[in-house]
Amino acid sequence: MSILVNENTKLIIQGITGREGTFHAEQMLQYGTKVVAGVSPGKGGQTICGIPVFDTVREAKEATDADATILFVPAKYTSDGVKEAIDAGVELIITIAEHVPVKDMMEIYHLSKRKNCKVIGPNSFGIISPGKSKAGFMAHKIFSEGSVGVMSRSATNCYETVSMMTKNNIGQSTCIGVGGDMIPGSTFVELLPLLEADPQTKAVVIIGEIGGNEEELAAEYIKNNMTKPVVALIAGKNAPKGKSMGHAGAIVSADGTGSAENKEMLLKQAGVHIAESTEHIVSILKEIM
Amino acid sequence: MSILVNENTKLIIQGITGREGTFHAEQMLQYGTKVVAGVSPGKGGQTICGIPVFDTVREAKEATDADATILFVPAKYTSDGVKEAIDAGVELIITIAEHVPVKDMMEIYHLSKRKNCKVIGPNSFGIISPGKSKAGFMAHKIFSEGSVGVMSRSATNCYETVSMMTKNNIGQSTCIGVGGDMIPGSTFVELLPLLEADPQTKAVVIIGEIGGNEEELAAEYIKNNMTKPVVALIAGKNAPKGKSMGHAGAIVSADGTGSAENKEMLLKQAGVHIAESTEHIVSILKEIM
Amino acid sequence: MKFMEYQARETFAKYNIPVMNGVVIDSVSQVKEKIKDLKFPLVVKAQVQVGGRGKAGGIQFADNVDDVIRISDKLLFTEIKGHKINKLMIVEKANGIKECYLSIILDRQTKCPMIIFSAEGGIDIEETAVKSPDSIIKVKIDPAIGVQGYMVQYIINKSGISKNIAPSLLEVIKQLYKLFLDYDALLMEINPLLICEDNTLIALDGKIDIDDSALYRQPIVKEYRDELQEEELILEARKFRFLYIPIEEKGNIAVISNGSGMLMSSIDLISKANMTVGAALDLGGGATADRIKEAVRIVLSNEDIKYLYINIFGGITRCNEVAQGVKEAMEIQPKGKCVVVRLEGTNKEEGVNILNSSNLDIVSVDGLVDGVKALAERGAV
Amino acid sequence: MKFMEYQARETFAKYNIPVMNGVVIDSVSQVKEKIKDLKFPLVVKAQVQVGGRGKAGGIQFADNVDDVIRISDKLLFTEIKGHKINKLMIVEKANGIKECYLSIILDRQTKCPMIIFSAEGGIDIEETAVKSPDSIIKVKIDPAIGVQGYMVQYIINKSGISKNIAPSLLEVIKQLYKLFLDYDALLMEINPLLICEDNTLIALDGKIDIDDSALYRQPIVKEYRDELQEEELILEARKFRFLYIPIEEKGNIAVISNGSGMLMSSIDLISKANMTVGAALDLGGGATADRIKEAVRIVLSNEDIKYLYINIFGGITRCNEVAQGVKEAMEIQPKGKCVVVRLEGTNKEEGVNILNSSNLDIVSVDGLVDGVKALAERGAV
Repeated sequence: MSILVNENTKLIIQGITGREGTFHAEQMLQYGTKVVAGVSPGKGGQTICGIPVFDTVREAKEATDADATILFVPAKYTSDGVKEAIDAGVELIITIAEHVPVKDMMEIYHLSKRKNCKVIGPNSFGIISPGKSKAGFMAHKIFSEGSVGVMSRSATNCYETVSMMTKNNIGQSTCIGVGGDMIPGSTFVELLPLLEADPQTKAVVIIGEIGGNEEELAAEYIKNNMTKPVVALIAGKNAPKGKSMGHAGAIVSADGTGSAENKEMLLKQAGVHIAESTEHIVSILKEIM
Repeated sequence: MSILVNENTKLIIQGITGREGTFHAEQMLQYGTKVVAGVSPGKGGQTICGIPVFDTVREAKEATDADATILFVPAKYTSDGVKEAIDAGVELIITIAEHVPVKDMMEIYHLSKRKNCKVIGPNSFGIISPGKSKAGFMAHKIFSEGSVGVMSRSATNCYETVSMMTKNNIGQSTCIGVGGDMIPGSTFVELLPLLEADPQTKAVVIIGEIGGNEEELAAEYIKNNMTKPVVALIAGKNAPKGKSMGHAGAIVSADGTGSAENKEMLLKQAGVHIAESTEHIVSILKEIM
Repeated sequence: MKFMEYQARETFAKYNIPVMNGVVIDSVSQVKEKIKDLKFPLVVKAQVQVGGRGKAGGIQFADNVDDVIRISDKLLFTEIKGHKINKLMIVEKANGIKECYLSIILDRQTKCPMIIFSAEGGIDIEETAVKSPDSIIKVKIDPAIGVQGYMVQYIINKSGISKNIAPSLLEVIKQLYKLFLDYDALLMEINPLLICEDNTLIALDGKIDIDDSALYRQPIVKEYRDELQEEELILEARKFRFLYIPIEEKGNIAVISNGSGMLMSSIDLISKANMTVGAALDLGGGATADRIKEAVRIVLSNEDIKYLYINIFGGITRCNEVAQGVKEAMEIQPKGKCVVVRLEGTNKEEGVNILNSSNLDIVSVDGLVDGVKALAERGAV
Repeated sequence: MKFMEYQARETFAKYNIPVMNGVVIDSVSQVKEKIKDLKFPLVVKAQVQVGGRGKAGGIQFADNVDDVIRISDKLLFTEIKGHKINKLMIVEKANGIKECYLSIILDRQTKCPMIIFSAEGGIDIEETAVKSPDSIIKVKIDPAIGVQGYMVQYIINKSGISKNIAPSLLEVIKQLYKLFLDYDALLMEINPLLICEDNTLIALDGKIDIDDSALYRQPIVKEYRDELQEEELILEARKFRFLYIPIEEKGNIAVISNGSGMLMSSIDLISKANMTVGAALDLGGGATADRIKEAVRIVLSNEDIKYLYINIFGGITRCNEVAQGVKEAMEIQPKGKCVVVRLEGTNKEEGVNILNSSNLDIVSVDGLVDGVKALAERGAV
């Protein structure tokens, strides 16, 4: 099974004619992803790696009946591109750019909820369901198919964790980069129900960070609804208060909102296994699985 | 039963301290409506006809747990007042003012759909469930309790019809003024499911007009979903094209969109009884009930 | 409220939508001074709000100052289809390679603004919508999304016009949308929209229609309204917050009612009985004696109107007040006009008595349909 | 990016939010000329971005020109808590009856802007939020609703401040919200907001924080940023699109990584092992030899840093490139600095060989935790 993307997912790549877009189109095709269309305004009619290119998402969707799109476009065009995809009725939109203005994401967040589509990112490495499909720029070699669902606000911490999991023969059902920004299109609590319902997934790893209240909301959901075991890591315990650590979202307010202590406490109360480091995640998984 | 308002509906009156607000507060109380609160900015703490007045809808709702509100405020303050009610979480909002700018209604329409509340009006006489409750300024004497649900874009045509119905011993379950504007908060098609589901309602009267596509959408819904008989009148057959007849919404485009002919044709195809005049509505009802 | 062409041009220019250089004159004596900075050839355009202006000679070309004076002299203060020409707009003649159609309307189906584009400009869009709907491209603007580049890309692909105009078309649509919102518009139309050789765009003519309900917050539009040539009776009625609507030119029946719905029902019934309504007046709220009196006066000051049907249905209207108003209005009317009155409401009997006791040509009827019959009996056609 | 006080004042004034008359000086010689139109008494305020400025003598009152000159001379170019005073703002002293707190923040929970108000002004709002949360009133602004009168009515009722300021408070909040949106702000704070006897309001001090990701479309804010006194290493790092973050003053370990998450994990592990991180640098994407070399140079130019932990984990990063960059950077470094490198990615072995073959103080480790151990072994604290 897996969630969000699988071997049947028909993917559009927005910005396919750019350097990154073309490179990762090839990577994704090689991994087995069904990339059905590319979009690049003014470049419709071309083909890239055998993928037909359209001028607009609407035309790409009409021609291919795609159900997901990934944007390889710079931050300043991300808002346009995501709105275009929402407007065209694409159900799953993955946006990877760093430094998307938070006002743009505020607009997109509310728009996507109203239109019932799922936005993943920005500042996300994408989504991979190992062995089936990937929509993202992650180095897929470190992933392996299995039964642990992984969600992470950080790409590097996720890679570190997954790489160790794979070395220890613990595979993944689906790994999702929710992104490190202040307003992510989708948060842990919106993805947990999918992982809970996915028969392939037997356990869940949450790699959280300081800042925001995504882990707090996840804790509440887990307490009331999750039957599968959950392991969580909160990065940034020793980050200085009030300073952004690179991830715009990883910032603790001066009043303590978003602190690692609070997040860990609530997760622990919800029965979640708290990991002290990425290595610790793997040792916990070994124990409980 | 009846729909939207009944003997248990707890109503707020926004603009209760105005001349119209106060007058109709008294009228509604006399009719038996549970008017639980009034709202008038800066005048909180007063009482009008025994009704406590609050400064904001939020406070009124918190204090009384009201589930509906009616606005007796001028057109230029309608947008503010409706948004306030939506923001305060009131589920049913009735707005009667004429000449509300269509841009304001465009905003309100989309906002209300997103927040899952129902806006009736503007340019509406309100809602009455005869014998139970009224939220509006209609002269309630001409109404009588019974089993016909009535929806009308025009107040005067509705009065004319209802008055004849009452004289002929045909009572009403609920009468709703959807209003004569270009963008009404709720249209026929959104109210039909409620009437279809209401056990008290045995037949439905739709008093439509030229302009827009509310009757067309109603026809489609009726065709596929309604089991109860429906009678419809389309006013404005002989109105000049491209000219507003007073109701901002009652205007046929130069390309013929919104014409009475098209509306009547589609309604007829949906099995609706087409009335030629308000009198004819009553004679049809006499036959079919 | 619909703008005159020169008002639309001025409005577009304010929002940086390119228009041709030009001036507006309302007297031939202004021509020389006003056009001195304009480059020939020029186009002289009669400012009237009526279709088919070109065919009627309302648009003419001029190669020199004498031409302009001659044309202006010929056009000014004459009429096109009954519309008096009080102003002329004189603009430089444009050079372009293609004319398109562009508008933003309020779409009642989606409750959103909608871009409408056609690669065929200068057309009657409503006619085209019926004849060849495929040539018209529609793009909904979700207010939460606004105008975005991909919409223009879509328009270009579907219409087959040159990709090179994408940047300028996006700019024009963005500005037109801004105008649409800022001005509380129902319609912002550029037709024709000229594509020039350098891929720039020029708005050659435009229609703007503003939501009347929003005029209170549109002071500029209110000023524009004062420049329009509206029928005197419409203006007179507006002073009392009445809505006066001319219906058919030959009709000799007028209808007064206290609601738009009832007005339409009355007209429908009269038409069904093969009589013709010439005008209608909506009283709005508050059917008091004074207001009724003014309404009757205004409607009957139209000499074509011989019959008046007053149909007042209001649960709380006091019928004696209404009757009194009708009576007083008719007392000062010249002979030859007949009034049929249908009253429903409080003190109905008293009201009917007032009407019946007058020795004027006033007929009191009971019910909407009876009133229509009475009109026919009295000889209305 | 956080504004200086004088920048916030200027910004408020642009949006018609009332502020006190005043000027900004950066030299005592400017005082006489600049303050000539101001009315005494005046307030001289040191422009530094640090809390507790008042207690440290950074805000002083002046009754005449001599006072101003004396105070300016005393303050200019001195330091408050390590922050150099390069500018002074001199404003007229305000007279009011009450100080309040007002801000609009981006609320991460509701994903909406939120109005925060307290009848107690001049406070540290975060401290108040912990101590007496009830005194803080929060009103969410749904972007589709905007700022409406009823929100202000609610604030007035809940806070108990005078109803008479409702119109001016609504105006200030509307303008502050406009500023919030126009400037891509994360925070727009007026504190204190002074209520005057005539029910007008004055912004006495303000904090503005702008979303760094939106600076590309905020040219004015970018100009403001150039006026800030930022640490030299932050500025130097920014040139290469690195993010340099000072962590703890006494720390002698620095961390370099190619992602914020890994950076935080590294700091957490080092701290857990009772060592102290002084600075961190996020490389962002593209860990090439050249970029690594610059990053190492920048971090080690901080004299307090004796140990550097480089932790690069990237599936497609070429480790030999990274190793080469580290080696080249260390070759030109003075002695006494130790670098621990953890590499993961393509050509890992080659990279490790490059590191091991150098005779510099470079330790190659395998895995995140091993690196932390190596730091401890090398004597980092």
